Amino acid sequence: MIRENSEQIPEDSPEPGMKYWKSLDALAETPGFQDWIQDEFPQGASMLQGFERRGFMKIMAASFGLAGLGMTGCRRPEQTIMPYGKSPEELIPGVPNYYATSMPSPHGNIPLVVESHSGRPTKIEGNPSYLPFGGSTDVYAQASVLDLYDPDRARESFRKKENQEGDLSWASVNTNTLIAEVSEWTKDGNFAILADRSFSLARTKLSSELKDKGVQFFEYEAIDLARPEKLLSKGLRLDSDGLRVIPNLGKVKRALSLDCDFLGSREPFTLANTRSFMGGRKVTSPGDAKKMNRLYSVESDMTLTGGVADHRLRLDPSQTPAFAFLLAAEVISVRKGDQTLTKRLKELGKAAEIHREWITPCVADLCSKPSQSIVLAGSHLPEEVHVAVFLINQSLGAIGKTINYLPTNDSYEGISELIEKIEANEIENLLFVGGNPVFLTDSFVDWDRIRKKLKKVARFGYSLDETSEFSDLHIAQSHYLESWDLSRTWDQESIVPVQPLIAPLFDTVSDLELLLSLVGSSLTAHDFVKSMHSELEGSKLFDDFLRLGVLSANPSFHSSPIALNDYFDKTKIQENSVGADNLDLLLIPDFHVWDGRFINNGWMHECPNPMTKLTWDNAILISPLLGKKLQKENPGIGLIPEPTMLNKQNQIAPDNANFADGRQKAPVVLVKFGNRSIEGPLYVQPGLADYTIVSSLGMGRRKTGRVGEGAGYDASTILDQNGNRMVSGAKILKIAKNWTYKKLANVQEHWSMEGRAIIREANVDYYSKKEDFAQHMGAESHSPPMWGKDENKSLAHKSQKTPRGNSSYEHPDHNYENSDTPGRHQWGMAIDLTQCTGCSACVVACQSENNIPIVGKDQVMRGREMHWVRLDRYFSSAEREGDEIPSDVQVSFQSISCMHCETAPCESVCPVNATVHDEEGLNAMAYNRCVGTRYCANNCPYKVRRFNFFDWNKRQTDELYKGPLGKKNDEISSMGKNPDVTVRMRGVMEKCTYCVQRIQEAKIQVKVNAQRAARHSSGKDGSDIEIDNSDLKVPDGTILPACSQVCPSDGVAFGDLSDPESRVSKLKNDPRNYSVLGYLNTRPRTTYLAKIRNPNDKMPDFAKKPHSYREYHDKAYPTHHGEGHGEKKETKSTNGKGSH
Amino acid sequence: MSSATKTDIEPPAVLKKVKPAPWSEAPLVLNKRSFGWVTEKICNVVERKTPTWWWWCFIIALCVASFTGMGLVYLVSTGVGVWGNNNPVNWGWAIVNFVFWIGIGHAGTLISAVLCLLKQKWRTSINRASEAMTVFAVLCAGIFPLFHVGRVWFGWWLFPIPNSNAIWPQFRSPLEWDVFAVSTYATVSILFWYMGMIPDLAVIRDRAKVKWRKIVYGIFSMGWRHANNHWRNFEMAYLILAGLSTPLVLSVHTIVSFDFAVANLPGWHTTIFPPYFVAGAIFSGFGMVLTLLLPLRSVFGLHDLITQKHIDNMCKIIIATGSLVGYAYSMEFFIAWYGANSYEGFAFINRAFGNYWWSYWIMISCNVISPQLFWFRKIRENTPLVWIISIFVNIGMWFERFVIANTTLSRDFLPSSWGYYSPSIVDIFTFAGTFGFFSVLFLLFLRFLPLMPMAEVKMVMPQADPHGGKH
Amino acid sequence: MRNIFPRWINTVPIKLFIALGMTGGAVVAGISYYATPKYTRVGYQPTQPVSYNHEFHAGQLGLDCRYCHTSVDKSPHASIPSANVCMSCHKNVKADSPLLEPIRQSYYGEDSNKDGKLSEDEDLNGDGIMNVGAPVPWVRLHKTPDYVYFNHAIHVNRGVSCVECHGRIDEMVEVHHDKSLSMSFCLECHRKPEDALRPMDKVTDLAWVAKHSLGGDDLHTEDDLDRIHADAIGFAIKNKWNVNAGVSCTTCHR
Amino acid sequence: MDIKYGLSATFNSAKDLYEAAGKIREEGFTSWECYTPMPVHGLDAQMGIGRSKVPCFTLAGGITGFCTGMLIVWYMNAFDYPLIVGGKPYFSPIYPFPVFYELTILFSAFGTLFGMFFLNRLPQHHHPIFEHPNFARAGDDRYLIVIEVDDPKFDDEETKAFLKETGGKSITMIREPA
Repeated sequence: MIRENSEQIPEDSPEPGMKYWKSLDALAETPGFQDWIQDEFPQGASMLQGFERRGFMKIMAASFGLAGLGMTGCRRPEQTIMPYGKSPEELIPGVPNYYATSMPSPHGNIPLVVESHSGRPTKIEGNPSYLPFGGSTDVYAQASVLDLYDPDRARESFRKKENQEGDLSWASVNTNTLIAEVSEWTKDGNFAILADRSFSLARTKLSSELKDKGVQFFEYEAIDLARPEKLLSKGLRLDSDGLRVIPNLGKVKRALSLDCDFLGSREPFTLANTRSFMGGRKVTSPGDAKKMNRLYSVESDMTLTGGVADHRLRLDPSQTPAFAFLLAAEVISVRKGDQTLTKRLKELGKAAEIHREWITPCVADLCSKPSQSIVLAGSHLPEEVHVAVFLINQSLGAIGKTINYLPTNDSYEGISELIEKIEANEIENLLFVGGNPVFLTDSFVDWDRIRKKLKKVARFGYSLDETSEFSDLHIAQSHYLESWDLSRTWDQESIVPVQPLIAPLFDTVSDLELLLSLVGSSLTAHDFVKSMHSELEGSKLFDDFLRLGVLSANPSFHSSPIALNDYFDKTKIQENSVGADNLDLLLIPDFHVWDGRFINNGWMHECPNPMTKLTWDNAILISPLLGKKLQKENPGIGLIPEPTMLNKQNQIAPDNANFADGRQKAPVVLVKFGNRSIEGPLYVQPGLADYTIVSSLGMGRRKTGRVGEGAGYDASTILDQNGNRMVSGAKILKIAKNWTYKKLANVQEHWSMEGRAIIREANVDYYSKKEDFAQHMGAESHSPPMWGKDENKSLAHKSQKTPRGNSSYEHPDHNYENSDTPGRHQWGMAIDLTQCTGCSACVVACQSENNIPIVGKDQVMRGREMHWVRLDRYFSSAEREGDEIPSDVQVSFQSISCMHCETAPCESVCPVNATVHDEEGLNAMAYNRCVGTRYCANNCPYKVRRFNFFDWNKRQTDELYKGPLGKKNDEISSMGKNPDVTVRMRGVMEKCTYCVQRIQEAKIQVKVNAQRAARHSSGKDGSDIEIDNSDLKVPDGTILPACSQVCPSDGVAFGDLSDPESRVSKLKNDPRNYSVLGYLNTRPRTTYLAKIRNPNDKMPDFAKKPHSYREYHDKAYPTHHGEGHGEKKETKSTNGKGSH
Repeated sequence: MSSATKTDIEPPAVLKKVKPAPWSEAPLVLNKRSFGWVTEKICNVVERKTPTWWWWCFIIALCVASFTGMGLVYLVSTGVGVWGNNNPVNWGWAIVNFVFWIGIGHAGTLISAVLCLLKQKWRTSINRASEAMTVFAVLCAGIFPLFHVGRVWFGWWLFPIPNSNAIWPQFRSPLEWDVFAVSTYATVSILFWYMGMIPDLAVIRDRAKVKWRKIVYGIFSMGWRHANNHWRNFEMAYLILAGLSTPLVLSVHTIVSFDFAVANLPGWHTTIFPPYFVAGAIFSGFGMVLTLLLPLRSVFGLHDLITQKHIDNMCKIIIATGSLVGYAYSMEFFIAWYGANSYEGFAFINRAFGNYWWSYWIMISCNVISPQLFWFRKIRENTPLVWIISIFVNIGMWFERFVIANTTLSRDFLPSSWGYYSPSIVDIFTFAGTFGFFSVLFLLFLRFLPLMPMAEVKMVMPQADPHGGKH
Repeated sequence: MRNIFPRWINTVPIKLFIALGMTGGAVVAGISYYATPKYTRVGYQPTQPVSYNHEFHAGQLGLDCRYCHTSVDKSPHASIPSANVCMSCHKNVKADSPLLEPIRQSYYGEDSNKDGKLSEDEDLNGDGIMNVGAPVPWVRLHKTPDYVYFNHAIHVNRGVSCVECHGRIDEMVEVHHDKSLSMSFCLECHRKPEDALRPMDKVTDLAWVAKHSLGGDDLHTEDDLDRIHADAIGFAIKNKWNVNAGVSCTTCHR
Repeated sequence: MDIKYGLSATFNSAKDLYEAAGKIREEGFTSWECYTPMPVHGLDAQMGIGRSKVPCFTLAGGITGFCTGMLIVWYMNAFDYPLIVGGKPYFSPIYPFPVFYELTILFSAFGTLFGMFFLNRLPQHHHPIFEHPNFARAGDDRYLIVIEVDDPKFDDEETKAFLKETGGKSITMIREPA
């Protein structure tokens, strides 16, 4: 905002000499650019206007007089791009365009619609035309746009130079020359390519062509999500290369997950799973509560799936097979399956007999709805388990109903074959395409030896990393938003395009372009894709394909039943038992960086891990039991804080980590397994299996950009060439004589709700008895009605007419009715807590839409993170000792952002009118009026206001304390900013605006259209046409705030409260609807729908009430303490207020 | 009084009959000093050659004051982030210091105004110095609310000044009220202080030997000439200003307490704050008065003017206000328990036993326990001890504000947003600097201005009685 | 003792008082005039690379504003025309006026002989494509701060004329900044939109003033009637179109 | 030639001055003045002067302050640009309380001080009385009575004698150099 004025650069000033601006001016001469001016973009010059006025447009002005054109121009790719249906035909300056494309990911391409402001991609959205995802995206897709503007990406290609001292430096080279050089290698037969996994049809085609040319093609993916499908088809002795599990959870009533985080980020297809499965948990009346699905989760880690689960069993991964076998045995016997097989499986599952009382009722429940049940196994589990699970689903009759098995046929050779061939001197020249194998496989490949055996090594990658350092040449890769490709989704239901929104910012090429030139084709990537598309069955116009963004293919699923009575005969019964000195070690892809590919992405680093709430780091997760043990054995470790008086008195729960000045002080330990080991900070994670250590891959990179430097620890040593991610027999050791510590940036110090009625939960049976239980919780259930005499009026009436406050003086209506400018809408939001899995996509979506700055680890540790959406995570447990950290926990998520209270406490304390209400019920925040007293933030009971303590948008995060002397941010990062949202300067407050920019745009559009329509109909000069309010109302569902648009389970509803038909109004009239801290009479416009759990009363861990409800009850009515599960309390709270 | 009984005039016949009880009040000026002595004593401080100790103190104070200067420059150039504030605790030391300094100020006004209205003659010898203290303390206080904002250069938006944005301040905000309360308080204190000084400045002017003194004091004494007509209007004005300052001084800390009381946070949102803050302010103010005057007394040998009686009275006021504050503390807990609001209840349990328990107990021991020692005459008469306790009072009162501000903010409604605050080095230096700033001003006051109102002191001396001591 | 000061000094204080009062007043007046947009913006008139004459084109020729500023009714931004818009006329009219050289440069680029075809020697960078020249660097005139989101489309479509913010462009030989465009300026209109509203087809008719339709009336002068009529029209439009110009922060600040 | 201002007599105690003042009043002098190191209680009555007028100025100031306070709040928050703030009323006489309260006090204080200045005709840095050789003592421990020449009853000799018998010492004529 004001930033701009401070550094406004006059048009005639010389360009600031940023390398890439120069290169742009050069690029401005390129044909495509010129073409584009001629054909595509007549009023290009006027772009300047639109841009220069936004904070981030300074740079344009800085480049030559027409930077605006120069920039926007060469941002545009050579070929015409067909806009998605939503967008106007031609590009109008200041009006964003939307283009359909897709994001390559390790689990298929994610269909996207990308918002582009005059050639600059700014915001990623899901493509609703792809039904399984229904327009939702995951956190990675949201963050991927930031990588495009990553200052540390490879801006050109490089040749390695090594001087006498042996320290290497990079000499920049023109990319095409390098490609030419590499394509020379293809001539002789000893050339190999090691590529990352891709679902690209184009690449498959090209790789086969390369194979024909004698080039050997290998693929490697550290977290290989295709592994289970290979194991399964091997186990089932099928002739297809793989048998892929495609769950169809919409129909599921009973689900059991065997260490399978199918709702979390580490398994494939989670967007579809979340959408369909959470769809089965939608509740609008006690009626459907009965139909609600039920989830059993048997897991070692505390996953998001476990958070959703109605019953959760903590089980160490090494014990899972036994459990699976016993489970299979049970199911098959109940379903009257093969006796001998059952017997055999029983033997194998002996070790799991201790869980008998859990398994029996669970199986009974699964089999009660056989064809509506499903069992899923985690991708890290061994072959036998996948086969066993197949048998279970088969005998449940789930196959073809709730689960489909898709035969896949893409065989490829892996890294071990590559190594063998190199050892055997069959390969001399190697090219890495994407990925980062040298880093990930360091533990089982002796790269130094390999290097000696190789003549020439080239690397095609997005940024200089470990693999580049291993190679002589680095060829710069384009971002997927700069590339053409033709690819598939995980379920192979759809074929999707990857089309560029922007010509390569720098001297880079896409993988497709690289391979094309390697096969010696003269086609451009675009033409190649176009030609491939034309060959596809059912393909019509290429332009339509691009416009729609998906082309459905009909994959054929595996259907024939398979009998494997003898399969388990050679499976041996493993007897290994776990213990403190024999821990199981589970490796998962890191939430922040997946397998390291997002290592330089600030949004991902700063988006808190939903379970641990850690940012900028990963930790070695251990169970509370193990934690207590360690603490007891080594008092000096300081892993768990000494119980305070308040803990002992059961006033508040003990923290699960030591916090020194808000910084988590975590002891760094050595975890030894066999001859390998990892070293990292410990973190006590409630809900973890007692003897399991969970560790994540991708952090602790040795060579990264500035952002990822020093983030986390490296756990890649756990990997082996078979892609196993489980190890047994691990031990925790001290690294040095005294304990060393690492400071972790944890954004939520306290894990307990302390019995406060913040998240309100009930079980199905209680809910069906007492629909409005949520209204009988919290202090407001004892207070006089919030709406005074209007308590029973309609929502629409309340939202417009009920004056705020109740004093005798004249109050403004909500909608300013007595003013000249009455509000036409009354905006509000309803969030269904039952639907939230904690995927955190909303956090990053909001960050991307609203130009929310990254503050860096140090500032997060100081409690200054800027996220407008805060995803609160609470654990609750059965009754526990005051100072005990529970092991078996229920997890509840709640996304908190500005509630737009009708009687907002923040407003009345602002001395300068910087935050006031508008006539449509928005709590407006005028940044340019704010002086920064921070009083509003203090007085906000929800603590949703964020203060710009520094010039986050201007200074580098490590230079903040140098003030004016600190280095400025690389301007490229500001190119991705949303021009419709002010870039805030230091010293001002900010917070969620309900995406007011989207609201205003929609309102303006509606008005303009109404006016034009009316005029055309009248045909006169327009002074006589009539336009009434209804014409000017925005139709429900037109406006989607970023958080609600991204949500995979449609948990966030936004709309007009004055319209009783709007979705949000309907939800707010649901009896489950309640306001957080309602008793303060802040009248928040964002309200929550209480969470419903669906436990099975036959299960051993069944509790009549959710733990959080019990905690609330015990705190609120100490006299009935301990009746949490009792019948008596039932009656107590049913007769509502007054009785207490 | 002792001197009066000596006069040889016959008492009127009435008194013969009535036989008044023997009047044994300790005299306010000991050793039957003459007017001349008083004038000499007080003017001498200003007129004599600057003592070396003054220079030393002055230089040291100046250095300390520069901390504030540097701190603020860094703050403004870099951002509020250089302080320790974070998201749950958006107000850190800055506001604590503000309330602390404002509180200090109150004793001055109280002594000169309230005691004046209550006809407490003993106030005369201490009111000038304590008024000076008030003015300087308020100046120190003003620094913090001004500079704690994110964009100081827009500070003027808090004043109702017409502008091309056509937008105005928001008068429902306690911070806006502060703007008016504090600026009024500063202005009125200065007026009151200066007006009281005019006759004394005239005296110094009349005694001045050097040209520049004649001119400077001449200008500032406005040509005062001790005429009865002057005295008449002067006394009336003085009385009225006293009458105005009394409600003012009460309102100022009331309004400052609104900063907390008007907010809705547990531990802040209480009606007890205004009286409790005012009591606290007077408490800390008298602590500061003692801290300043006891050294002055011995340095300038003012034992005849600042007598044990004065010290006793101030100690007693400290006991009284200290106990009031203690009562407020306990009452807060009672209300929290009685109100049965779980958030409120926790806020106070957390205050005493939570993450900031230490600050709470420092506060209790300094504010509630230590003043109780003043019940014993022995302690009141032991000047060094009184001085030490007075310092404890100051420390305690600073911690009171710290406790109120931070314990509440660090753990409020939603446990998910609980946090912890600790000051940064910049916080600490900026605050330390204000003591230097205060000392600089006070030293200048000692050097160039009459540290006691001569006329008023003379008025309470027996010689002033036009009826030669007839009662 | 003697007087320290001469007798005349007794009148000094009052004189001082008056003098200070006057300077204070002067300073305030000065600031509120010289330091506010009324002064800092109005009258700004940079020299443009091409001395385009609005008075001639918009005034005498009567070109509609939207002919060049094409996106004004579709987008937040009223675009500045690119070379081909100018050339659509100036290919024939004043085809070789030296004043238009920059435009031609930008339009023809490599096609130096203007035959619309690219010959070998014309193709400077040898890409076989006819490249256009460097665009014309027009100098920006009207600019709101970047935290203000002014949307041209909504104003133009809802009957607010260009003239309200830009003045009589059709009378400016070289365009200058005519209105202050300060927040108070915007609020003025948003509080009383009826003063600015006019029929849709009159929006780009900068000269338009509401003419009264009644016959001569000795009770009123023509001007009075016009004024009354203008108000009447404004109010009529406001009510018919349901115009509701917001005055809350969110209207302009995001 | 010097200008005569008046005759001054010095007294050593408040008591003497007080009694002398009484005598001079009875004698019917009108333009005369006492100079004392501090206010002498009851002297006004003794000299026959009434109560001070300062309070009127205070009242005026107070009323102005109160109105200003109320007006700015009403104008700025309720009239010129009414905004919805926390759902509170645009205007009520309650929330501006601190504002008009403080302004009332501020303006009264100004009224008082400047009222005092005005009534005492201050600042007046030049005055004949300063020519009195021993004026400095008047601020210290001596009491002066000055009968001015422009008093109708004034006569060099008689007044001098009269002052003597009131008990005044070192009677001197104050002269101001022209």
